Amino acid sequence: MPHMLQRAAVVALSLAIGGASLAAPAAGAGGAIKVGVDLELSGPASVWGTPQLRSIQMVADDVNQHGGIDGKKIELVVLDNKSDPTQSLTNAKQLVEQDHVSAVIGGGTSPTTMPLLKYMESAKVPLISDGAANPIVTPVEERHWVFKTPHNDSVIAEAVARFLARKKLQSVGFISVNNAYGDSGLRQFSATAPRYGLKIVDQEKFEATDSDVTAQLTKIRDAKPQALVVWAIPPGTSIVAKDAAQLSLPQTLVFSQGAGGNAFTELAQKAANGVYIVTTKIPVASQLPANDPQKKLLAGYVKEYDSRYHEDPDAIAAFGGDAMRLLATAMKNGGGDDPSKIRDQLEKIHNLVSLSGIYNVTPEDHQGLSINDLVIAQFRDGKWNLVAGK
Amino acid sequence: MAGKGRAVSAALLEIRGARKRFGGVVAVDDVSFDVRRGEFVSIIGPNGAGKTSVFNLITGAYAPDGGEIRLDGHSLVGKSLTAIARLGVARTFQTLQLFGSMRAVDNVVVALEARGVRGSQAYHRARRLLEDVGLADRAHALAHDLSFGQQRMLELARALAAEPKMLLLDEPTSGLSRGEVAALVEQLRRLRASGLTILMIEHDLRTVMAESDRVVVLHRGRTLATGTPADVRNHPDVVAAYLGESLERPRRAASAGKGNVLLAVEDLVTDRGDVRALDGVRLDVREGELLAIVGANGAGKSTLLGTLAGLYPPRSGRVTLCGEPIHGMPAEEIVRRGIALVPERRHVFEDLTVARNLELGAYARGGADDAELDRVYTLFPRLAERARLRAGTLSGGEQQMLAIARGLLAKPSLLLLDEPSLGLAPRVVAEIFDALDAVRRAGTTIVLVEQNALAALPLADRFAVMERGRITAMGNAADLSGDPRLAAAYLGTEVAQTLPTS
Amino acid sequence: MATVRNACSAIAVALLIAVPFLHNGYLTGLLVVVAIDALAATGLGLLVGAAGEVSLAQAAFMGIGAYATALLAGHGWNAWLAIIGAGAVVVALAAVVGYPTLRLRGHYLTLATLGLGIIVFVALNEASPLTGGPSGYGDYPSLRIGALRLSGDVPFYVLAWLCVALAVIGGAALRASWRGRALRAISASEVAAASVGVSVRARKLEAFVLSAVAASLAGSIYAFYVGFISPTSFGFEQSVFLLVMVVLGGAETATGPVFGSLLFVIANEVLQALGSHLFPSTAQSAVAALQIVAFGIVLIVVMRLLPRGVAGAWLEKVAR
Amino acid sequence: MEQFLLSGLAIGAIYALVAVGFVVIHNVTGIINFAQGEFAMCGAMTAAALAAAAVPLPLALLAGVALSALVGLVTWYAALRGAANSSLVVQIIITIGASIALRGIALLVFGSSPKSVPAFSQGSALTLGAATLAPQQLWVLGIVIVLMALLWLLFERTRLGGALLAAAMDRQAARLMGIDPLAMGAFSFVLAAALAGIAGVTVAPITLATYNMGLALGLKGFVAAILGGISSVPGAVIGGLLLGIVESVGSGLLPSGSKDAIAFVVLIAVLFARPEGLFGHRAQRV
Repeated sequence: MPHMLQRAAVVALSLAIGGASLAAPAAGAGGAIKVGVDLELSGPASVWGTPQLRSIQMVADDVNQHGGIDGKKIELVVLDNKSDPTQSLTNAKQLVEQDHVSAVIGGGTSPTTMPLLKYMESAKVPLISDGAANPIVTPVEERHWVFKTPHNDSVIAEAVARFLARKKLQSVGFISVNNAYGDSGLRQFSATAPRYGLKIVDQEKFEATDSDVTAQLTKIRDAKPQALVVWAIPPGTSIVAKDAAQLSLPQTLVFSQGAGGNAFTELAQKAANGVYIVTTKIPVASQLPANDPQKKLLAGYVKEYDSRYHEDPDAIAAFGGDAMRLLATAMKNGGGDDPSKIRDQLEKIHNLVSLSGIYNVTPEDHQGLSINDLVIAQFRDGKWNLVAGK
Repeated sequence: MAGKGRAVSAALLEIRGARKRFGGVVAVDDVSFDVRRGEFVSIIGPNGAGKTSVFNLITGAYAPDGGEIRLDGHSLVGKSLTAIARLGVARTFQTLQLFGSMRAVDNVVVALEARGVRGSQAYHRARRLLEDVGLADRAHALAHDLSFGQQRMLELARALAAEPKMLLLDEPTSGLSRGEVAALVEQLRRLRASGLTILMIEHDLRTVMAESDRVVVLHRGRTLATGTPADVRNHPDVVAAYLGESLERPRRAASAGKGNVLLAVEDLVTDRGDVRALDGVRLDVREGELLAIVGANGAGKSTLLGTLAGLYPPRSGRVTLCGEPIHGMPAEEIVRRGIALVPERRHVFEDLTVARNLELGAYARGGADDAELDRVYTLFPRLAERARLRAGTLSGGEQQMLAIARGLLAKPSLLLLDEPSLGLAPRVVAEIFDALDAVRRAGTTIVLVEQNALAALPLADRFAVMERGRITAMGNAADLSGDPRLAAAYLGTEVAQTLPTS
Repeated sequence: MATVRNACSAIAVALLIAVPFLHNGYLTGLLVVVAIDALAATGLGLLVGAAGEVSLAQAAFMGIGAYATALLAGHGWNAWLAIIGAGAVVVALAAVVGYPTLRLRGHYLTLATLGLGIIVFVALNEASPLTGGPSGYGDYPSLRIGALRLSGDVPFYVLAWLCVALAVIGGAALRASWRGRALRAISASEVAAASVGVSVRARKLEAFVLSAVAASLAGSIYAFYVGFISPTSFGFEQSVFLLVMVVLGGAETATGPVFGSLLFVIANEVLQALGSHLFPSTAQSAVAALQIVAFGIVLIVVMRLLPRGVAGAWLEKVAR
Repeated sequence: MEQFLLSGLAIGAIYALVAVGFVVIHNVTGIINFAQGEFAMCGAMTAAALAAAAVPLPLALLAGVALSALVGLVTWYAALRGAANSSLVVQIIITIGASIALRGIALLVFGSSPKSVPAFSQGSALTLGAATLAPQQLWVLGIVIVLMALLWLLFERTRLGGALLAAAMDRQAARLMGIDPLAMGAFSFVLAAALAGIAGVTVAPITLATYNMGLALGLKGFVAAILGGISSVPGAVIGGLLLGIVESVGSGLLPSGSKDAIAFVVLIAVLFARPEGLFGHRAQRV
């Protein structure tokens, strides 16, 4: 009887330690610099996590092919957080305390990032998140070690509002996916709209798993808005576009960049004709004016992404690459593999031309993009077309 | 008037016109009787008479549709099981309801603790109760590891732990060995001496007649008679209810012993749960004969048929059909070998039409052609009229006819029938048995398990008596039918031994 | 039996006390997560094992516990009082909800608890002014003993496993008490139990409330340990996983669910570690998928081989 | 209002298909199969992948449904056939394991990005009074009606259907007729999986197919099935339609975020009023 228990104990322990020792290989071959990646490779948010990982991989390979960091190669340690906040925290700990990584990229969304914040502060390892919500980097004095690559939702909201105001559309309907992304969008947009004289006449939500939103859209239609703002992620965005077309809602539909590329355009097809999206330049890379500083970089990126993964990269995926690029730059600029040096260098990044825009990180702003990095595109003839002017 | 008044005042339990129906089925239809303080009353009656339903009405498991039930003058109607239990009614169950995964002693302790007896005191008393029923040494065994007999005693102990005013026993002796029955009877006598009021449902009429102060006879949900054992035994209706009316039918020359062996059963042993239901059955069935198997409830008749049909895997023994071993084969295979069972309580597919039930009868051989269907329809004209109705809407008799017809459509070489007359009116029984006669004449071999012996035996070539899992006697039906000792076989006093054996 | 349970819980606790001295924040943290799940699962185990009821609302009670604690603490309550307050809230809620719900049987009860879980989940999302909605809520102080602020893994490791130990011992005691016997009687045969005078609904309600309290406590610890809570952590899937842990470990003993959670989380994590270090980073998307497949298969195999769960299996061994 | 009713009907029809699968499997085997939604997912993903590979749509759809049926059969043999005597909750956990594994396989094979299935037909939305229905929604309704008719034929007119019903109604009597319960179990899984697969491929053009779409579908199907009394096919259908309509109307008249809660509030209210489900009559087997 007792030896039974001992066996149980031993099994449990060896399992635990087994997991641990596995997770602690000899510090990177050839003294490589280890970068931890904690992303949504499964679960609802894997729509974003998987392409982000691809983008990270591409940039890392690019850096390594061009001599790496002072000869040292970047080695990625990737963990799947299953779109679960708790798993995300466990992953961060494994990356920091098992693999002794020099920095962590992740999570790919706000809910998987928020639980990491306090921990990263105490672990004193820099974190670059692909989550959009403002609180990830504000208040900055409590986010000493945390950075993020996507625009704050407040900035996107600003751009949307500005665009609507310019088109002289005052009454607006708002529909968002009922998760952290949609929620953050809703907060920021309702805060911004009044400043541009916009009136939100109706505001609806739908579940990420919903297969039909006609009920919500019918309510919005009855509120007779001139424009509809959609803050959601695939596949929801496409469903909204289709149902909106079916219910013949106001033609001015504006999507946040979460709408995504392929999935959206694939399904929406005709239904999406004429809708607008506020996004970084990725989807319209080919149409950028020759003098655009990002044009060359983006052209190359889109081309390679296509050849590697046989689909077009969308705006969301690029934030992963940006995170990797920011890190590589900070490392090159003297950060090396020392977490605190990397952190200090991150705060000094200036005019870094990257995928989602031009990053200017400062001690006051751990995000680094500006509203000028956003463009408005309209969907016509099966692709996004740059709308001239801001 | 005055007499009635006295009876009421002395009565611990009064039931007046209790009624309960389930959908179309009337389980209890106007039952009335009293049980006086300290009295030992037995409820008897053929299967389906509504005996257990009456218990469920008393204990609150069912809410009566009508009538009044009083304990000590307080109405029990609408009270919960728990409440009624706390008013002092305790019961045992026909199909055991023990807390199987708990130790024997804990089964009893639960009952004590429910009344606020706690801790070591509860265990002390529980052990005492287990001693009383002779389970002292099994106190720490898990309930489901006990033998069937022990489990029955454990249920009794658990019921007694509630220190009831009134104890309800549902077939306490069924499945018990002779020795166990004797021990139980001893126990009951002691309880009775201690002044406990007891109401018992029991098939073993020997016990009933010997132990009861009064007997209540139920038949088709009604009180048929109440009185002393003696009154009841000689009550013509009671005899009729048990044996059924003898049906006028020309005695046919017994073809017993002729024909060669179709089915041979050797030392068949089958366990049902913890009960040894068949304990070494030897039997053979000859081609073209009708063998009637009679015997009290719990004797193992249905288990025998079930085992032959492959529903219950035998523990040991051999069964051969036309010389080929079939024991251990699953039912779905055996029906293809040519044995069809018409199960007790019909088991027709109630949500399907009569016609589809019949089609399914021929499922094993890939369906029936119209000629075959016509044949059963001519055998049971009522089915033809109702072919498009849901089987569930048929009367009991019609359902029985359907079940038999369904069995016949399997084109069996051997047809097994389990209690075809169960709870049916004599006229219907006659109709069914005429049909069986025709079937048998047409050359199908039949084994018939039947309570209604007077109806069955004129039909039978041979009979077998089953007791406690064994065949205790076999003989030619001719020597037996109309024999007064048969009545004795059902209403008490040993008979099997005195019968001529083949 | 009781001695087996206690011995086994003792060893389990000892084993888990040992680990932080590996000085490994990751493992310690992992075991804090195990402890939190184990706590909720232990409660559910009481319901499943003793009362024979399957509930899919356990994560919801965890969520209510977590949010109530965080909100009370966030509005100036002493953190420890907040934990107690949350417990009180959950008791009240479980009692009110349980009373009508426990009338249902089998699948219908399961469905009702499932619905309850989803209603709570939606409520947490919709009450955003209060709960921060889907974006979650992190604006509350951390747990402190006097001036000492509890942060990092080890203090929570100790706190969480203490609670688990208490829950297990309490659970074992309850199972061994007259209440426990009554519950097992009910799950064996409700009719028989009632007809010997056991008050069925009262006992069931007790079990339901107690299991909810365990979940609430787990939620409270989670809230302070992670320092940020969002509804996604307390959804339908979490309830299902808790149920899996209970059955995996075996619901018959008070310690079963603890082993279940240990097995569940560790297996998950080992697969994770294996995948990420045996395969190149380029293959990680595929590896993540493989992990899921492997996990599902492990689940099926264990359940097929040990239908009584891990603890149940060695109880059988012990019995022989 | 009409709009809410119509949209609800279209979605409810899908729930109904999944729910019928639950009922068929439960009646024949007594198992509550939480992998039901995953069956639908397999069909949808396969169809989507094939359609993307320029396989003619009808062919892709058929292949999807066929694969679902196959997956159902494999699940039965690999995971559940031998577990007939396990306790209810263990069986449930086994089906959960199966659903997790299936989800993983789908993620491995198809990846995480949503896939689209072309609508079965083009053409503009149909307008009924204040309400409009997309062509695909009409397809959904049409297909469900046809399937219900086919199911009716199967159960009422065919020998196999009769055997299935018999096994569901009275296992023992069925065996006496020569019907093998295990074979019927296998058939029930195939049938249920095929129905789920049809639900999957039919809804995919509206919703896109993702590897984790099964969870939500299965959940709704389960709810609908129990709402309908878990043992009645018509009950499951009505349960599904009801659930769809309640959801749709709920999100139409009340804050749409609380849609799912509304559905369950109604549902629990129903359970309290009718503890045996809307159409439950036969006692469930446990």
